[in-house]
Amino acid sequence: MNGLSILSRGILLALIWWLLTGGDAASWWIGVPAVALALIISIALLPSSNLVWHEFLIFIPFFLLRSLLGGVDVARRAIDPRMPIAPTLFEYPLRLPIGLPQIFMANTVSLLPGTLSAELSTNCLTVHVLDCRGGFLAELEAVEQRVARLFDTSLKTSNGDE
Amino acid sequence: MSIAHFYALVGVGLISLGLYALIVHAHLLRKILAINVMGSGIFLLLVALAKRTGTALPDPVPHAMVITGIVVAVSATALALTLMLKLSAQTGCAELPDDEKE
Amino acid sequence: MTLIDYLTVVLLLAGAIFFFAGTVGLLRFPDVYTRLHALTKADNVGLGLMVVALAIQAESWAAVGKLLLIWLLVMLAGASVAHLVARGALRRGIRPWKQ
Amino acid sequence: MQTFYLALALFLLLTLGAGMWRVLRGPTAADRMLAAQLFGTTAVAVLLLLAQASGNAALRDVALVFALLAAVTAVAFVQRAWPKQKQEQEQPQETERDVD
Amino acid sequence: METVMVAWMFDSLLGLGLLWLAWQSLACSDLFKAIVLFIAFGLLMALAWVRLEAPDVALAEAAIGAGLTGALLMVALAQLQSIETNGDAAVATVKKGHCIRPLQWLLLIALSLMATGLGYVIISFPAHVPGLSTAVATHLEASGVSNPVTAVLLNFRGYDTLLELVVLLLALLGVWSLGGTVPQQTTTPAPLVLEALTRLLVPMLILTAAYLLWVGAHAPGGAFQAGSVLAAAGVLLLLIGRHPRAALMALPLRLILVLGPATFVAMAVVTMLIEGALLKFPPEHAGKLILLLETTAMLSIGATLAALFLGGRRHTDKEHS
Repeated sequence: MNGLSILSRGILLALIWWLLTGGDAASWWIGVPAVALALIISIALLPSSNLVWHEFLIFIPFFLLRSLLGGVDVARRAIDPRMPIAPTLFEYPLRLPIGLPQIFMANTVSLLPGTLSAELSTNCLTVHVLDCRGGFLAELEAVEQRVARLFDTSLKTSNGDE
Repeated sequence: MSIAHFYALVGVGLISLGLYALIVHAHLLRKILAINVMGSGIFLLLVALAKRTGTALPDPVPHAMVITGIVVAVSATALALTLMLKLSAQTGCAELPDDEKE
Repeated sequence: MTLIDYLTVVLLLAGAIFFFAGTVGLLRFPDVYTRLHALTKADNVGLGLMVVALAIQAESWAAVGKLLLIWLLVMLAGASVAHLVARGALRRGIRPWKQ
Repeated sequence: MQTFYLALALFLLLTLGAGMWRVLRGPTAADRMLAAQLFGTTAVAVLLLLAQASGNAALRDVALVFALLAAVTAVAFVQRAWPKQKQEQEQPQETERDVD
Repeated sequence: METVMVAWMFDSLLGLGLLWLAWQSLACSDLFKAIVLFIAFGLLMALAWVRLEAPDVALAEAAIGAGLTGALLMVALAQLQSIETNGDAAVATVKKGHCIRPLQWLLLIALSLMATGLGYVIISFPAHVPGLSTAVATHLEASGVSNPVTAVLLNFRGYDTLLELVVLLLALLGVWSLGGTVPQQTTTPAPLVLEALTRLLVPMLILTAAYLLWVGAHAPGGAFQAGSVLAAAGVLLLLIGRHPRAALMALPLRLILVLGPATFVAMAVVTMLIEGALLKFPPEHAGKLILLLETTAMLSIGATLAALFLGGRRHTDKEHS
């Protein structure tokens, strides 16, 4: 883990401390040791990942919009008297590198319209799809692209569609 | 009736429910739940009665007692669960032996 | 009531509708997987709208940040728990409902 | 405004009550657990509303603790308490009745 | 006026919901269902504390009720079921309630008499009593903190808290003396998503615990709440199969466990010698001394609760392997 990513993680934790305490300057007597301890534990627990921070600025609005649509979509189906759902299981071959990118993808997918990740095994994400008639595959591919950019990796080309 | 009285009555209800279940049920896990419900009822009674200060802040002394009470209750529950598991591992049954039948 | 207040009211009501829809889905949907869809997504959006509604009323930036942090944590926990429950259900051979 | 916040909190409490039906009904252990999850999220929303209604910022901390620990019970369930391949076969019957 | 009415509706629904959940939890046939209902009951209790203007209590209930209680009960039930399936169905015959019908009715009558009596006493209580709140308010200045609940816990009635810490320790000793040795772990690896969740949450839980410790001096929070949040971090780590090594379990854990009570006792002795009274702090140093006490108490409470969770698991793990 390099110095820069430790520093940025430390800043993030310090920012959270600031949020929690409402910016009280006197709180840093406890805040500094607490942030340091949390940082040490977090380094021990969580391996470094090359997150591209500025990509978040693009990812967040995309994610918020899609998850809002996800909520609208499922709410509509739940309230509609006919309950238009046609669920199916779908095995999506992941092209992201193993580790945090895949986990991030699995968690993101669960909040997007009509998809719920149900199993994450090596390079394969089993997705429960609420309505198999929709274009969920294009959605999954789009998310994968964006997650790849977020983690500064390229998708493996073994599937031939890159 | 004020809100304090209302919650205090709910507390009494919980105590009675818990006590009844504690006596009636044979299964030990259920007895442990029942004791916890009773405890919650007593805590509710204490905190509700502490609110009768009018407009001022509620009486902090019962609050402090209840906070420690909650933590002590959970550790007592852990001990009781261990005892239950120990008993059922030895007798194959998570119930107390019935005196009348034996 | 100022314009901000109206906005808060609208967003809060919208949030409440999503919570309602989530519960309807929990009650109506046919199997555990579809219910997970309803609960995770609808409640997440419902809470999100409420957080935004309350954030524009908040007294300081730190309070706004704390509200957003709460939402983020619920989102993380919700998505993870949904995955874990769906995974467990698959592994235990609970078959997804098909029409 | 205060009345409105409280009324919304009341409404959320009512949806919680409706969600209890799923806990009682099941049919699988996972369904019951889901309702507990619903309780967690909704309680966070209720706490935030109460915090706004009473002007007591400390209630946000309660909501924060709820949000942080919402997953612990579910994790305990998934990792430890979920019976492995026990007859959770009531599923098809229940679904047939629930459709249409 | 409307606000009061809506508040009353909220409170009635909450109160009745609490009673209903407790009743269902204690009466339903399925034990797992009973536990889920009990967890829901705990979550609603936290809302009741909020309505009763007891946010300190709500924090403690949220930390314990949402995290520890549920995990403890679920794990215990799973172990119980594995014992029962291993040890044949000889149990199934004695499942019925062991109380004879007429006695049950007698009990019901006695309990309703008790409840009516208690209810009558409560109704006849005066609506406004200052209690000890004025006494606390007048001495709050000298306590070293501005949150009255923390002042009561750590200063005015510090001896209570001291004994409470000892009780926690005794409970753990009880569990340990029943539990046997630390087992060899043979758990399957945790799902990746769960690993990631835990790794993200644990630093957050540590920060939050520290925050609750700090904020307890002037707003709701304090050592008990912070300790419970810390314990939740420990429980999460234990649930994904991250066990402390046996070497680490022995001495350092024991030191942390006694750190809180030991500091308290030391402080009690010192104040007795200097100030002439048990846990009577000089006002000018009270704030710092309370912070010291709270920090050690938090660590001990967190470690004790997490160890209680681990301790409950030991003996079945041993049986499994």
